[in-house]
Amino acid sequence: MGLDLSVQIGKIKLKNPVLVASGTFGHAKEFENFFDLKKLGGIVTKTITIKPRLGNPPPRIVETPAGMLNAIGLQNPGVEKFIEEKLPYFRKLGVPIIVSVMGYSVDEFVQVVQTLDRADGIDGYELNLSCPNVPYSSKTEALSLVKMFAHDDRMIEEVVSAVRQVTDKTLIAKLGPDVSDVPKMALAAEKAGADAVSLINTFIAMVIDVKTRKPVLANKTGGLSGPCIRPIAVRMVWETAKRIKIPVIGMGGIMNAEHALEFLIAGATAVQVGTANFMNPEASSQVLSGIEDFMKKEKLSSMKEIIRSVKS
Amino acid sequence: MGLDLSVQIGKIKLKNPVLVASGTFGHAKEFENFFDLKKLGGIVTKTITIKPRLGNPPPRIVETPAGMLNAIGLQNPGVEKFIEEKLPYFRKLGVPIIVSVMGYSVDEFVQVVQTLDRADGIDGYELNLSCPNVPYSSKTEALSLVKMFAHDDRMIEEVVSAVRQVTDKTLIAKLGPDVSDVPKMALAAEKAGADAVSLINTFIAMVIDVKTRKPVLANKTGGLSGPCIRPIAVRMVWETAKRIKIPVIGMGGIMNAEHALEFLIAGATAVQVGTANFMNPEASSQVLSGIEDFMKKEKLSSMKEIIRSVKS
Amino acid sequence: GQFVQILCSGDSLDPLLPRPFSFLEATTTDFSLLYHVVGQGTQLMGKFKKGDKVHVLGPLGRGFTHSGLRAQQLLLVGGGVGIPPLYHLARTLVKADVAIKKNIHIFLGARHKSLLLCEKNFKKLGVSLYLSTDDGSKGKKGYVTSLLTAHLKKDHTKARVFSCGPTPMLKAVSLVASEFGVPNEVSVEVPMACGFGACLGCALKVKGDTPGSHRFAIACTEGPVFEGSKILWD
Amino acid sequence: GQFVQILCSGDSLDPLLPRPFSFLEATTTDFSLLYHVVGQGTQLMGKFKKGDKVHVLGPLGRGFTHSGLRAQQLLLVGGGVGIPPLYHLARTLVKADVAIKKNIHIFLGARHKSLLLCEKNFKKLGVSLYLSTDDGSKGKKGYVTSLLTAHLKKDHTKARVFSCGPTPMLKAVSLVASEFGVPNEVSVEVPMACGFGACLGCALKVKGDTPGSHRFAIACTEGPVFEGSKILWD
Ligand SMILES: Cc1cc2nc3c(=O)[nH]c(=O)nc-3n(C[C@H](O)[C@H](O)[C@H](O)COP(=O)(O)OP(=O)(O)OC[C@H]3O[C@@H](n4cnc5c(N)ncnc54)[C@H](O)[C@@H]3O)c2cc1C
Ligand SMILES: Cc1cc2nc3c(=O)[nH]c(=O)nc-3n(C[C@H](O)[C@H](O)[C@H](O)COP(=O)(O)OP(=O)(O)OC[C@H]3O[C@@H](n4cnc5c(N)ncnc54)[C@H](O)[C@@H]3O)c2cc1C
Ligand SMILES: Cc1cc2nc3c(=O)[nH]c(=O)nc-3n(C[C@H](O)[C@H](O)[C@H](O)COP(=O)(O)O)c2cc1C
Ligand SMILES: Cc1cc2nc3c(=O)[nH]c(=O)nc-3n(C[C@H](O)[C@H](O)[C@H](O)COP(=O)(O)O)c2cc1C
Ligand code: FES
Ligand code: FES
Repeated sequence: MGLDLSVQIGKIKLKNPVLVASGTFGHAKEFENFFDLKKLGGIVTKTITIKPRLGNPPPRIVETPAGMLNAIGLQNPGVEKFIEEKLPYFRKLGVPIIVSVMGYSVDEFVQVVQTLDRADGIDGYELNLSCPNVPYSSKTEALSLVKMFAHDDRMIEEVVSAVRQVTDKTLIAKLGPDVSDVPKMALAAEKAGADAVSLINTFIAMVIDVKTRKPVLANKTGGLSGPCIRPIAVRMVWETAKRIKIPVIGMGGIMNAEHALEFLIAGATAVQVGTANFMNPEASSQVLSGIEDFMKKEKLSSMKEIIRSVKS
Repeated sequence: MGLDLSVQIGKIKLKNPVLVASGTFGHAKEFENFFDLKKLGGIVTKTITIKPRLGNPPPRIVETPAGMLNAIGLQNPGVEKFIEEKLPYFRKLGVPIIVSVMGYSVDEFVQVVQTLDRADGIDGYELNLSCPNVPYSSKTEALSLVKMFAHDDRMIEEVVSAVRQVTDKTLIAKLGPDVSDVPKMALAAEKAGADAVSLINTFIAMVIDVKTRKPVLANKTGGLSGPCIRPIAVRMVWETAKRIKIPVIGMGGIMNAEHALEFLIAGATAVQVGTANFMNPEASSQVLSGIEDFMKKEKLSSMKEIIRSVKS
Repeated sequence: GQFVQILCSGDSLDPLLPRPFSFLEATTTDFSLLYHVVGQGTQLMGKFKKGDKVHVLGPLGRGFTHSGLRAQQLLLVGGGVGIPPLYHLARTLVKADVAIKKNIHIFLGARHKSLLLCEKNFKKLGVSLYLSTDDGSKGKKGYVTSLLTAHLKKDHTKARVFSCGPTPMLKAVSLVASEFGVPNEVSVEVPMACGFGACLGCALKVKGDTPGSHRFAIACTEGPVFEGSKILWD
Repeated sequence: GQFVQILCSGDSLDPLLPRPFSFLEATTTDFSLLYHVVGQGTQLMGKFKKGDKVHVLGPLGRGFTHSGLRAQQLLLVGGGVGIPPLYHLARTLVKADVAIKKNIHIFLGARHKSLLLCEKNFKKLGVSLYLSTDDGSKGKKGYVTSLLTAHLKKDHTKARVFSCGPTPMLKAVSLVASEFGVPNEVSVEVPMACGFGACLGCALKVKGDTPGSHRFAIACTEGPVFEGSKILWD
C-alpha cells in the first residue's frame, strides 16, 4: 500500500507537507543540481515587493549559537521583473509555487498581489507580515506607529482582508514570533479570510562586536533563524493549532525529518525548511524521505495520523 | 590606578556588575568550593513564594540546540522556611542579596515581600513577573484571563505599585520576553516605582518526543534559556535601555565576559549569569575577571565607559 | 554511585550540557569510566584523544553505603551502564577491606551478552558472578531479577541489595528486595543539567515526610543513591 | 578563486554554518587547501583525522580569468589566506599552458614572515617571487602594494593584476592597478552563509547599471572574483 503524504492548504493540494521557506531557497535554480526539485511539496519564493529593492548593505549575516541573524533587507527584483525573469523557471518545475509578498502599506500588498494574479503559474501567496528589517506604515492613522503588521491583530486583519478581496488564490498569512499572543494574530488572519498561517518568521535580534562596540550587522538588528529557535516555534505552532480552524504551516530550525515531525505532531499541516538549506542543500529532500521512513516504520498511511497527534 | 567596576541599582551599590540569575545558583552554598563567592556583584535567589512548592514532576529539563528547557515549577521551601534555613547562609556571604519573589496574586506578592522585609540581610527584591510555568490570577476582573503578569503592562503596574508601597528596599521587575513590546512593559514597571528591570526571563517553549508523541517535559512547556536566546535578549536590552531611565539588568545566554560586555555595551547596567553556571560553576567569576581584563586592555577605569556605549 | 560531569563538546555549545558518568575505578589521583555510545555527547567522547584536555567536574553525588557491611551478605544487581558503578563499589569494598569477597554476589543482566559489561573485572576481583541475558546469549535467559529472587529464596539472612541500571530494573529489584524485607539501595539515572544541586532539574519522586505525601528529591545531591523503599516508582 | 564550503562541526550545530576555503591544488578527483586557525570552525578542522568523513560542497563561485592570458604579463598579488588561491591560479595557468612561467610575477605580503604562505610552492613552480612583510622579517619591509607599484612603474605593458587577500589590501591593489590603467581582478572575502546563492547574505557593494548608482552583488555566485574597478570600496 502506498503512502499518502498529501495535505491540503487552501485550494492547493500539496503532494507532501515539505515546502521550502521564503528567502532560503534562492530562485530554486541554485538547488537543481542537488536534488530533483519536483519532489518538493511546494516552494515559497523570496519575498517580492512592488518595486525592486537593493537590500541592506553588508554585513547582512552573522552566525549565532545554533542559529544565524540575517538582515538581507528584502533584496528582490520587484514584481515586474520577478514575473518576467524568475517566474518562468518556477513554473516549469511542476510543483506548487507560493509567492511571498510584502508591501509598505496595505495598498502595496494589494498591488503586488494584483500584479502577480495576472501572471500564470502561481498557486498562492504568502503574505510576509513580519519581516523585521524594513519600516512599515499604514493608511490607518492610529496604527501608523506600529512598526510591523505582524505585531498588531487589527493590521493583520486589514491587510489580509484587502488582499482577500482581490484574489481567489490560496492566501497564507506569515506571522512573526515577537508577539505576546500568536494565536490572537492567527485568529485575526483567519477572520480576515486567510486560508492558512505560516509560523514563524525570524525573531528580531542583535549581535554586538565588543571590540568595535558596533552591532555586527549594518542594519543593527536582524532576524534570528535556525535550530536555536525551534523549541519556541514548536510551542507557538502547538498553541496556535489548537485555536484556529485553518491549517498552520510550521517552521523554525527544521534540520531533519525528526524536527519536521515535531511540528506536524504539534499541530502543523505542513512544514517549511529554511536555514537548513544553507548548510545542506539537500535538507528539504532528506526531510521528506525521513518522514516517509517514519511512516513506514510506524505503519502509518496518511498524514492525518501524524498531524496534531500530540498526546498530553 | 585601580579599576572601578561598581554600579548602582536602586539603593544597592554593587561592587561589580556581575550577578547570578534566579534559579541557577542553588542556594549559593553549592558553589562555595568553586570560587570565593564574595567576588560576586550580587546574588539573586531562587524565586520564593508564600507557601512551599513541591515543584513540577519530572522530567523537568531537556536540552535543546545551544540551550535548555526547564520547568522546575518554582520548587522552593516557602518564605518562612527560606528565612529560617536559607537566608542565614546568604547573609554571611557579605554580598548584596536580592530575593526573587513571586505570587499568584497581587496580594501574595505583597505578602511575600512584607514577610521578607521583616528579616535581616536582604538588600532588594526581584519580582518574578514572568515565570511561565504556573497559572496566575489577578484581583482585577478584566485581567483575570491574562496568563502572566509580565504579558500585560497594566498588571505589571499593579504588582509593582502594590509592592512599592510596602518596601523601601530596591525593587527590580523581572520581565519575560514573550511580548510584542518589551520597552512598554519596562515603562510600566518604571512608572510604578521599580528601581530597575531585569531582562530577560526564559521563552516559553516545547520539545516533543517524536517516538512517544508526547512533550518531553511533564509540564509540556518549559522556559528556554542559554546561548541560543542571547541575540534576542541583547536586542531587548538595547531597545529597552533607550526608552527607560532606570537601569536594565541584562541576561540570557551569557557564557563568558565577551557576552556580558555585549549586554553592557547594549545598555545594561549589570548582568546576570544563569544557565552557564550549570556547565561551568566558575562561569560568573570568570565573567568578572574577563571584564576586568577587557578594561585593562582597553584602558578603561569605570563602568560608565562601557555601559550603553554602543555605536551606531 | 558517585559520578562526574563531562563536557563532551569542548568549546562548542551543542550539545550544551555536561553528561554524567559513574566511576569504573577511581583513586585520589585518577579515574576511569566505561560508557555506551548512545547519542551526540557520547559520540563526541569517542573522539577524545590521548592528551586532550577535558572539562570534568566531580566527584559528585552520594554513593552507596560504604561502612557497616562487614558481617553482611552484599548482593549487587546491575544492568546496562549501571554495571560500572557496581564494579567500582565491589572493588572499593574489597580494597578497603570493608567487605569480604565471599560475601559479595554480583548479578548482571543485559539484553545481549555483548552488553554484559565488566564481566572480566568482576572475575578478576574474585567475587561470585551470576549472569543473565534477555535473549539467553549468555547466562540465564530472562531478567536479572529472577536470579536475585532465586538467591534470596535460598538465603536472605543479613542480605543487602545494591543496584544500578535502567529504571524498570531498579523498580523490579526494589520490589523483590522489599518482598524479602531486605534493605536495598538503588542508584538512579535521571536527566541532569548541573549535577551539583544548582538547577533542581533532576527531580525524583520520593515519599514525603507525612504518610501518603510525596516530594521531589534532588537526585544529584541527595542521590543518585536512594533507599529503594523511599522512591515512588511510576 | 573558486572555493568549497566545509561543515567544520560535523553533527554539532555550533558552529552552524559552513566555512569557505579556496583551493590550494585541485584536480578532478581531489583537492587540497591551506588555512589559518582563526576561530571555532578552523579549530575544529584542525582536529580532522585521516579517514574522517567531512561534508564539503563545491567547487563554488567564479574563479579568476583563465584564458586569453598568453601574451600578458600576469601580476598575482596575495596576502594572508588569499595566497593559496593565487598559487592555485598560477599552477593551473602553468599546467594548462595558458600562461608562460616567465610572464607570471608573484607579489606576497604578510605581517610576519611566518605568515608568508606557499613560498616554497611558488618557487617550485618556477615563477618569479617578490616578498614583503610589514615588520621586515623577510623581503621588503612594508606593504606588498609598494612592490607592485615599483614593478608597474618599470613595466606595465600588457599587465594584468590578480589579487586575493584582506579587503584593505585588495582596495589598495585595485587603486594602484587603476592608476596604471591596468585591468585587475580581485577575489573578495566576505561573510557567507550558503555559498551558492540561496541566502543573499554575501552582499558586495558594486557599481550599478547607471553612473553613480550602486547595487549589491552576490559575492558567492557572481564572485568571489570581481573586476576591481567595479567594486565600491568603503
Ligand atoms: C548518575 C549517572 C551516572 C551515569 N553513569 C554512566 C556510566 O557510567 N556509563 C554510561 O555509559 N552512562 C552513564 N550514565 C548515562 C549517561 O549519562 C548517558 O548515556 C549520556 O548522558 C548520554 O549522552 P548522549 O549525549 O550520548 O546521548 P543523548 O543525546 O543525551 O541521548 C541520546 C538518546 O539516548 C537516550 N538515552 C540517554 N541516556 C540514556 C541511557 N542512560 N541509556 C539509554 N538511552 C539513553 C536518550 O533518551 C536519547 O534518545 C549515567 C547517568 C547518570 C544520571
Ligand atoms: C571565498 C573565500 C575563500 C576563503 N579561502 C580561505 C582559505 O583558503 N584559507 C583560509 O584560511 N581562509 C580562507 N577564507 C577565510 C575563512 O573562510 C575564514 O577564516 C573562516 O571562515 C574562519 O572560520 P572560524 O570559524 O575559524 O572563525 P570565526 O569564528 O568565524 O572567526 C573568528 C575570528 O576571526 C575573524 N575572521 C574571520 N575570518 C577571518 C579571516 N579570513 N581573516 C582573519 N580573521 C578572520 C572573525 O571576525 C572572528 O573575529 C576564505 C573566505 C572566503 C569568503
Ligand atoms: C537569509 C534568510 C532570508 C529570509 N528571507 C525571508 C523573506 O524574504 N521572507 C520571509 O517571509 N521570510 C524570510 N526568512 C525567514 C524564513 O522564511 C523562516 O521563516 C525563518 O528563517 C525560520 O525558519 P528556519 O529557522 O528554518 O530558517 C528568511 C530567513 C533567512 C535565514
Ligand atoms: C533551571 C532554571 C531555573 C530558573 N528558575 C528561575 C526562577 O526561579 N525565577 C526566575 O526569575 N528565573 C528563573 N530562571 C531564569 C533565569 O534566571 C534567567 O532569566 C534565564 O535563564 C536566562 O538567562 P540564561 O540564559 O543565562 O540562563 C531559571 C532558569 C533556569 C535555567
Ligand atoms: S542536576 Fe542540577 S540540581 Fe541536580
Ligand atoms: S553566501 Fe548565500 S547567497 Fe552568497
